[in-house]
Order: sequence, then structure tokens, then C-alpha cells
Amino acid sequence: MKKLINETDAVIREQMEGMALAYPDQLRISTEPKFIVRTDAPVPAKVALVSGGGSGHEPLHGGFVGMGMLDGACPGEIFTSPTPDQMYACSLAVHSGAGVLLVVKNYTGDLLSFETAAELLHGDGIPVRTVLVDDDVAVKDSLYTAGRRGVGATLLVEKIAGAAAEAGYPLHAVAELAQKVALHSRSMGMALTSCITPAAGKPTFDLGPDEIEIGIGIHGEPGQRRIPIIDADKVTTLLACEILDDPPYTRIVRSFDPETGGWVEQRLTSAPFQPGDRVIALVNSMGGTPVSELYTVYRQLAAICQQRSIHIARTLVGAYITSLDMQGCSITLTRIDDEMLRLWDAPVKTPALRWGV
Amino acid sequence: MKKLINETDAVIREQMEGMALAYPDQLRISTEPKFIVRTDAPVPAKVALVSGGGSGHEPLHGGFVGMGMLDGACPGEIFTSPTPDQMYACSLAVHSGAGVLLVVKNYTGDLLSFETAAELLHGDGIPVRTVLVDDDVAVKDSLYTAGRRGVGATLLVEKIAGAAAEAGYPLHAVAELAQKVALHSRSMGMALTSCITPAAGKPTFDLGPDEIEIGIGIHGEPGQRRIPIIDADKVTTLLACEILDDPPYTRIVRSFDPETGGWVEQRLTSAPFQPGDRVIALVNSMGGTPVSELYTVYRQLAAICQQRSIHIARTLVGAYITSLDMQGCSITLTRIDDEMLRLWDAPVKTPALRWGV
Amino acid sequence: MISAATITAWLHHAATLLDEHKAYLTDLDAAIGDADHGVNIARGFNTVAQKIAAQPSQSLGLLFKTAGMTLMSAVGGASGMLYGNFFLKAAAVAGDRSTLDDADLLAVLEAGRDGIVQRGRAELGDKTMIDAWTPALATLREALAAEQPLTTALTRCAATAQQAMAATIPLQARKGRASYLGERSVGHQDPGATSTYLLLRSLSETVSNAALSTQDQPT
Amino acid sequence: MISAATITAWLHHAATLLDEHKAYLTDLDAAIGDADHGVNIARGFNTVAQKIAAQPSQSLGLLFKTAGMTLMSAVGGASGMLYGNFFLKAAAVAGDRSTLDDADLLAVLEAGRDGIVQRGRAELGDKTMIDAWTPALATLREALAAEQPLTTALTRCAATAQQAMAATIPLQARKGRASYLGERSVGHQDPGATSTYLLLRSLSETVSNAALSTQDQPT
Ligand SMILES: Nc1ncnc2c1ncn2[C@@H]1O[C@H](COP(=O)(O)OP(=O)(O)O)[C@@H](O)[C@H]1O
Ligand SMILES: Nc1ncnc2c1ncn2[C@@H]1O[C@H](COP(=O)(O)OP(=O)(O)O)[C@@H](O)[C@H]1O
Ligand SMILES: [Mg+2]
Ligand SMILES: [Mg+2]
Ligand SMILES: [Mg+2]
Ligand SMILES: [Mg+2]
Repeated sequence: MKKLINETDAVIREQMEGMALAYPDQLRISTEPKFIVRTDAPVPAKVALVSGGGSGHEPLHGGFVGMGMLDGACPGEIFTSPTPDQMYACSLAVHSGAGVLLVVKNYTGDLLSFETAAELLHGDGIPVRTVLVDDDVAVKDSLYTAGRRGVGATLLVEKIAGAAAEAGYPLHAVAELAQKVALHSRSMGMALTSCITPAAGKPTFDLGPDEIEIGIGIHGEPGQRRIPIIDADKVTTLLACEILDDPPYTRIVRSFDPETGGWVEQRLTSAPFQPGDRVIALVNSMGGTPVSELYTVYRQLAAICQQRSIHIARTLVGAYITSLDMQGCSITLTRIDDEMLRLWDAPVKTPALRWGV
Repeated sequence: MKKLINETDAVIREQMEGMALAYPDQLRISTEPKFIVRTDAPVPAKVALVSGGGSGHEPLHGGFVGMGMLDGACPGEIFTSPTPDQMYACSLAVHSGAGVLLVVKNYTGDLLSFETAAELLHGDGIPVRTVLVDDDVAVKDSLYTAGRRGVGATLLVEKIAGAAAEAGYPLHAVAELAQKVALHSRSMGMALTSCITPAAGKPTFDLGPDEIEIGIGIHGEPGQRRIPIIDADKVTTLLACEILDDPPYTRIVRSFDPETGGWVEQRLTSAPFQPGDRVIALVNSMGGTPVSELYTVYRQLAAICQQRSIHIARTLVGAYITSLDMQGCSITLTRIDDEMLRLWDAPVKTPALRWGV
Repeated sequence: MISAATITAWLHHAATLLDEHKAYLTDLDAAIGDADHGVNIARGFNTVAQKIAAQPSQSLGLLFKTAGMTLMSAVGGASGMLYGNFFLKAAAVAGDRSTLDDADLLAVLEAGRDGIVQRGRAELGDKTMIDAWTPALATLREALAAEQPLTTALTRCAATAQQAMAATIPLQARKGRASYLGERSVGHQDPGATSTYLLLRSLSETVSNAALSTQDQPT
Repeated sequence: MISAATITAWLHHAATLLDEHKAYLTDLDAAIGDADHGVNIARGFNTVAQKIAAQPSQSLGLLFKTAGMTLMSAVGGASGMLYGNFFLKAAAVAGDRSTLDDADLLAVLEAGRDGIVQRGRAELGDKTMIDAWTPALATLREALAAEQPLTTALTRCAATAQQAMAATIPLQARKGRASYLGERSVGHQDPGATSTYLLLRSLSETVSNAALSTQDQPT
């Protein structure tokens, strides 16, 4: 295994320490338990946004901590959910009194940990809400699976809800908006190669020299299917059509009710994309694919969207939600309205996303 | 070979087209000959900055075109210098009357092409100057080699000179400042793996599973030496010490004199780093190394700089000057003064570097 | 009567047994998950063993709570949260008792199992640890109702867990990571059901040992 | 007298010969450079051949200028700029002449070589194409001064280039990419010196062929 790391056990802590040193004016870290917060947290009267998940997906989530986006992030071990004590301590560190929104990617481990953290915070009298991100159309049904995984939409949820919080929206409004962004988003990814975790030291899965994996998750989980290698335009068409042709998707989302301290189950449906929709498009590298190759993907995606009268209002091309050194890409489309677009354009100052300031 | 590309011949054109689609408000491209310019070029009364080089190093240079940085960039074929007709046409497209500064990385092919372009532009009555970037301390002497290669410092030259041009500095002042940034910069890189060019389809060089290459160039040139794999702290120490212990470096720089239309040779010396120096630090991924690993490198770099009383005033961590999918990293340190720091902090709006706007 | 010492011994024995089967559990997870169940669970229970060795307690509520909190903060996988919840709910039932009679033990285990269901919302047949817990505890309840001695009842409970664990092989996963495989999850034994069997086996073995040594000693 | 037709034939023959040796040149460059010299130079001269076939000209100045501009815009490596400069300087000397006598040809070639030196600033012994050009043109100058026929003089010129090319093997590179290898560049033949030999060989062969066909024809 060839990686720029020291002791396997220290990888996450040392990366966090490096981040804190690189952004002394923007980030503060705790290593016991592990979390990253913006230096000016708690921001008075602002709803605090906290997310977290397994490490190995950088810049998600730590790279999105800062003005206009997250207040805190909890990194787990590589590809392993963070634990409720991290989320609890991190939330306490950023809570200003206006409540905490927990942004949860739909993985069983993450979900269960955030649910526990929500209960712990509620026990301390802190108003807390949760939003579930589950945008990966590679997972077809929600009835017989743990439901769609949370992937690219996480960035959009964190950016748009973060801007809403910064603009002074109250907790319930930030939570509703965050859930709306999640519902309006669909993603699909593929891998050209596997990735190598420091602990395993060998590729997570085997992929032949002429094979690619379609519908890959972000943990090196097996994807939907394995096919012979195809060119960038065909890859893009395949991913884009899965997203654009995806039928209505219904799932039961359990969210925390800060009034009762209990869990409320809601049946939520994502409507399919329609001609005339305005979208934000994210073309994302899985980590090992150089950004230059993403532009070939975007070129084809733009052509497909134009054919279908889907208007791309904003574009983001880069490595945002990765799987260590995996080569491959994912596409996320999020249907937007004027409010969402305004909040997307609002200033943001984080290590990985910055504009307007 | 697994890449997100279509026909090998079309790679650069399609990536450029994707960029233009992704940044319709910021970038305009020409594909015959190939160049990328900011949409608002020529910017009245502003010195125009033009750079270029072989492709495969993205986001360099196209990703640095925009307000506060480059006016135009000329991408060559992968790892191949662009040609004088590109540089000439690109310069004509961005020249507003205040002159053109050509930013040249020290590779024989680039140098010869830019020299020819300078003569062509001068022939058209356009005031033109050149600046040479040669910061790679892996190359030890300038007498018996083509001199140090231009690597990480290019970003700093383009940012700081770009800000100066935006601020209204006249051509000679922008050129002098650019040369100063280049002289004050030192870099060193290493590779964990080789890279694969679309044309070759196989790794550019062979590196054993337990070997790393120290002092690598950005074209997969052989480096200074090949050593058994070591951990991130040791890699960082090795690179940082090569940079910090590098003695005065003297070379003859040939630059274009717009008054005479001829070439002037100057003996220029880079002074070594000293305790008390203030620097900008760039920790750069060679493309395939995920950004998370760079933070471990930065952590150790910060410790070494502190020990030696080198004050890191600003930090940039990410994939900025790459070699396709090569895994590895490079470190650049640039000694700054107040003027340079102010210009570094000035607003910039390009695909790959953006702040303050 | 089960003492705090026996519960402490159970947790130590569980840590040893799970650590011995670490590679096996991880291999099972590699087939239908993310290859970390053995590592997760061994790290979790080893940390529990250290914690309770450092802070021994006569209160079973405190012991279980330490186990639950430790699993939750040390594991970071679905199973860590679920087993963590198991012990937290068990703690609530055990309270500040320092011994458990047979009925108490059953109540504690059932409360723990219910905690797993509450959090994970798995149903029988979803190919999860619940497919081991539920039949195994049903056996324990029946055996105790039939007034079998606790050691026998626990042995039968563990045996049912072992059968139930094997019975997850033909199932298609509908919860957790394995569910993404759809039909491809069929034909593999569920890692969580397997660690549940090992937990119940270690309980049975510890209680039997404790009973033996109690018999040995003149009371 | 060398006609525009002969120069045109030379450039076509050079394109063919360089294309045939493309892999060989690239392999030489792989050892001490970036493995593109054959590809670069073949692409460049093939484009030149196409251009001059599409726009035939009697002006040698125009022919050389087309060659020079084409190499500069089609190659994108050091050699493209250097050979491009060669032809631009040659064009300046040739002017609007449509034929060259022996002295003109020597002047054209020497001006071209000087253009390479001016741009690339290589000195003899730096292990570059100059190490082939300079001794080869010295031979040509001597042979013509000794009043040898042009065909003989060019044959000897090409022979010297071939020896000079081989003589780059023991040199350490001090210019271009190969210089970064330091001592590791010793023991390898310089790719640019090799393509220079092929250029001069194709010139010699083309002029000999033209002379033959002129002898054949009754004048
Ligand atoms: N919703 C659930 N309810 C009950 N058990 C579950 C659930 N989801 C997963 N599990 C159990 O967890 C096991 C996997 O645990 P582990 O590998 O440690 O966690 P992760 O899947 O987060 O890597 C599965 O084999 C299954 O028995
Ligand atoms: N400064 C120079 N002067 C003369 N010839 C040079 C110089 N630099 C390089 N060369 C020649 O160019 C050749 C390499 O050409 P090529 O591989 O096409 O370009 P690049 O090095 O840009 O890839 C070398 O073998 C050498 O003969
Ligand atoms: Mg697992
Ligand atoms: Mg896991
Ligand atoms: Mg070459
Ligand atoms: Mg080259």
C-alpha cells in the first residue's frame, strides 16, 4: 500500500490536525472525541448544522465546515460511522440556543448513531432536528433495502441549508428546506477502480482491467452491475439517464420531533425530473480521477440535459465526495427554485467550497 | 487503460469544451488554435497575463483563467508544450493595449515556443515581456542542465502577478513582480506511483510496489532518486529540508525586452530561506493522491517550519499542479513581503482558485 | 442467582470469544457487507472488558450501562449502535440490582433485544442479528417456563441461536448494508446473527462455569 | 542546381523516412527523455508534406517558411521549435529564389543550423541535435571547398552525421529534458541527433536521385 500516511491508527487524527493548522482562522478541532467546528461557533442566534460520517470521503464533511455551510463535522474511522458521543459533543460545541440540525446520510450505522445523538441532545433540552439524505438512484427500492444511500446531494443539502441558517431561518424552516433539497436530488456513481483503505492495505474489491462498476456506493460497496469498460460519453449517458428516467421514489423517513422528543415517520416522495426543470449539476470525482476528466463528463451531461430541456443553472465540477483513491465519478442533479438558487449563490467560506467572500 | 475519455485525439478539445460549458460566464475557448480566455478579455487598460504548457497538469493553467489571475491559457497536448501560434492568437485575444506578460515554465519546449511567440507579438507592435518560472530544487545545477523546472511556483506567480495586473500595475512592474515571486519560490515533489497518458495507455515509468520516486518532475520524468517507501512524516521532512536547505541558486534568465525587441540575459540568484522569513506554503497533490492525505503532509511541514522559525502566513492544500493520475505530492514555499501578501489575498475568481468574490 | 461477578465474567469471555472469531466474522461481512464486523465487534468488546476491569461495579445497571456506552462510542458501525442499545435497555431493567434471578435475566435479555428492534426496526427474516435473538430468547423463555435449570435453558438458547444463525443463509437481506446486494445476499450467513450466537454461547458457558464452581465450593 | 521540386521531394522523403523510424526515435527518447520524439517529428514532417503537397510553390523561401511554420505549430516539443527555426532561418536566406547552387545550399543549411543554436543555445558536446548538425555541415563545407560534386559532398555530410549521432552516446546531456538525468544520460544516443542524421540522409538520397534522373534525361 502506498499512501501519504503514518501509523494506520493515527490517520484521521493527523489529517484533522493538519486541517486545523492549515485553516487556523476558520477551523477548530477536538480529537477526543473527534470533531471539527468553525472557530466562531457557536454563532449567536444561528441554527447550528452538524453532519458527519465515515472518513475517506474528504472533503466531505470537514472540508464543508465554515461560514455559510456546516458548523460542525464528526469524522468516523475510514468508511465507518462516527459515534453518538462525537455528535453529542460536537453539537454542544456549536449550539447557540437556536437549535441543531443533524444532516444524516442514509447508512444504517450513521442513522442509528445520529438518532441516539438526537435523543441525548433532546435530553439536555436542546432543540434538535434531523434530515435524511438518500439520493443514490442505484438503489432501486426502499421496501426491501435499507433505502437509497446518501451521496452527492449531501453537499447541496449542507450548502443550501447552511446558507438558510446563516440567513437566520429558524430550526424548523432550515430542516424543511434541507429535506426539500434532499428530496429534489438524485445521484448515480461509477468506479473505474477500487480503493485501498489504510487498514486493509489492499483493494476493497476486485475489478478487472477491462471492467467498470456501475452504481457504486461511496464505501467500495459492490455496485448495481459490472460491465466492460466504455468511453466517457457512454458512462455519462448511462448515469444521466438513470437519474433523469428515475420514477417517483417513495420512502418512509423517520425524523426527530423536538416538541415531543419522539420520532415521527413520514412518507416522502421524490418527483421525477421534468422538461423545464432548473437544476444544479454536480460532477464529482471519486478521488483518484483527475478533475480534467470530469470536464469530458460534464460536456456530455450538458448535451443530454439540453436535449431533455433540463436547464443547468449552476455547475460544480471537482472532487467533493470521494472514496479515498478510487477512480470514477458521480453525477448529482438537484431541482431548484428561486429560493434554493439564491441560497446556493450565497457566500460560503469553507476549505473546499468558497465564493462570495 | 481506464480513463473517463473518448477518442484519444479529442481529449484536450473535449475537456476544454466541458470547461467552457461549466463556466459560461467566466471562460471562452478557441479550439483552433487551442486557448482559453476570460469572457471579459481584453480588460481595458489592464496588462494581460498569458500562460500555457502541456496538458495533464490541470487545473494548471486553464483552471487559473479569470479575474485576478490569468487572462489566457494555452493547453498543449498531454505533457507536450503548446505551440507559438496558440500563444500568439491567445495573446491577441486578450491584449487590451497595456501589454502582455508571458508566464513560462522552464521546459525547453515551452521556453522556445514562448520565445517565438514573444517575437511574433513584438512584430505586431504589442509590448510583451516574459517571466521564467524555475523553482524545482530537485534539479541541482543550472550550468550542466536545462535549469530547474517550473512547478508549484507557477500558481503563485500567476496569482500574485495576476492581482498586480488587476490592480493596474504597468507591464514592467507586473513582470518584475512575477520574476520576484519566481525567485522567492522553491519546490520539490515526489511520486508514489507513475501516471498513464491516454496516448501510451500504460504507466510512464515503472515504480516497484515498495518504491517511491523523489524529486519527480511533472511529466513523469525520472526524479532525483528512487528509495524504499517511507511514511508521510519522513517524506515531508525530506522534501521540506531539500527546500529549506537549498543554497543560493544562480541562473542566467533570458527575458524579452519590449524596447529593443531583443533578448536580455540576466544573472539572477535566489537567496536561501532564513529564520524569520514569512512564506506562503502550497501542499499539492500530483492528481491521484486524495486531498485528505495532504493534510498529514501539511501537519509535518508546519512543525518543521515552526522549528526553523519560518512563519507560514498563508496555506494552500489541494490538487493544483498535477500529473494526470499520478499519486504523490509536492511542496512549494514562497518567501513573501507585505505587497506580495496583499496581492495574494486580493480577490480571485477562476475555476480552481476563488476567494474574495 | 447470577451475580455481578458472573456478568463481568460473561463480558470478558464474550470479548475473548469474539476476538478469537474476529477474522471469521469479518470474512462473513466481506461477502455481503464492508468487511469490518469482526474488527468492529472485537474492538468494541475488548474496550468493554478493559473498562469494566478498570471500574468494577456491583450494580448490574452500571455494568450494562458501561458496556452499552462503550460499544456505542468505540464501534462506529451499525452493530455497535445495536449492541450498545441492547446493553442500555438491559441496564434500565437491571437497575441497581446486584444479582439477577432467572426471570430477571430473561427480562434483561428481552429488553435488550427490544432495544435492538426499536433502533434498527428489523423484522424477523430481514437477515439480521434479530433473526438470532428472537428465536433464541423464545427458547430461553420456554425452557424457563418449563422449569428447566438455568444452565440447561441457556445451553438450549445458545443452540437455537446457532441454528438460527445458520438459517440466515438462505435469506435475502432487507436491512443494513447487505440489503444493497438484493438477491446476491442469498447464500451467505449474516455476520450480526453470528456474533449474537457467540454472545449467547459465551453467556451460557460463563453461567455453566459459575454454576460448576459454586457446586464445587461448599456453601 | 537544386530545384524547388528537389526540395519538395526532400521534405516528402524526410517525412517518409522519419515516419519509418518513428518507433526507433521514440524509444531513444524514452531512455533519456519523454518518449515522444519519434511521434513528434513524424507528425510534424507528415503535416509539412501535406501542406506543401496542397500548396506547391516555386519559391524556396515560401517552401521553407511553410515547413518551419508547420513544424512550429504541429509539434509542440523542443525539436519542433528547433527544426521549425531551422527552416525559418533557411527561408530567410533562400528568399524568393527558385533554385539553389551548391554555395546557396550550404548557406541555407548553415543559416538553419545557426537558427537552432540561436534559439536553443546548445554548445557542441551538450548531447543535442547540434552535435550532428555542426560536424556534418563542416564536412559539407570542406567537401564543397575541395570541389567535390554535390552528391558526393552530401553523401559525406550524411556519413559524418551518422558518426556524430553515434558519438553522442558517451556524452552527458546538458540541454533539454535529458539533462535532468545527469550522468544517467550517458550511454544513450541522442534522439534529436538521430533525427538530424535522418534529415541529412534523406537530403543526400533525394539529391542523388534527382541527379540520376537528370543524367538519364537527354538535356
Ligand atoms: N437495522 C438493523 N437491525 C438489526 N441488525 C442490523 C441492522 N442493520 C444491520 N444489522 C446487523 O449488523 C450487522 C453488520 O454489522 P457491522 O458490519 O458491524 O456494521 P456496518 O454494516 O455498519 O459495517 C449485520 O450483519 C446485521 O446483523
Ligand atoms: N536546447 C537545445 N538545443 C538543441 N537541441 C535540443 C535542445 N533541447 C533539446 N534538443 C533536442 O531535442 C531532442 C528532443 O526532442 P523532443 O523529444 O521532440 O522534444 P521534448 O524534449 O520537448 O519532448 C533532444 O534529443 C535534443 O537533440
Ligand atoms: Mg460491516
Ligand atoms: Mg462498517
Ligand atoms: Mg521528447
Ligand atoms: Mg515532449
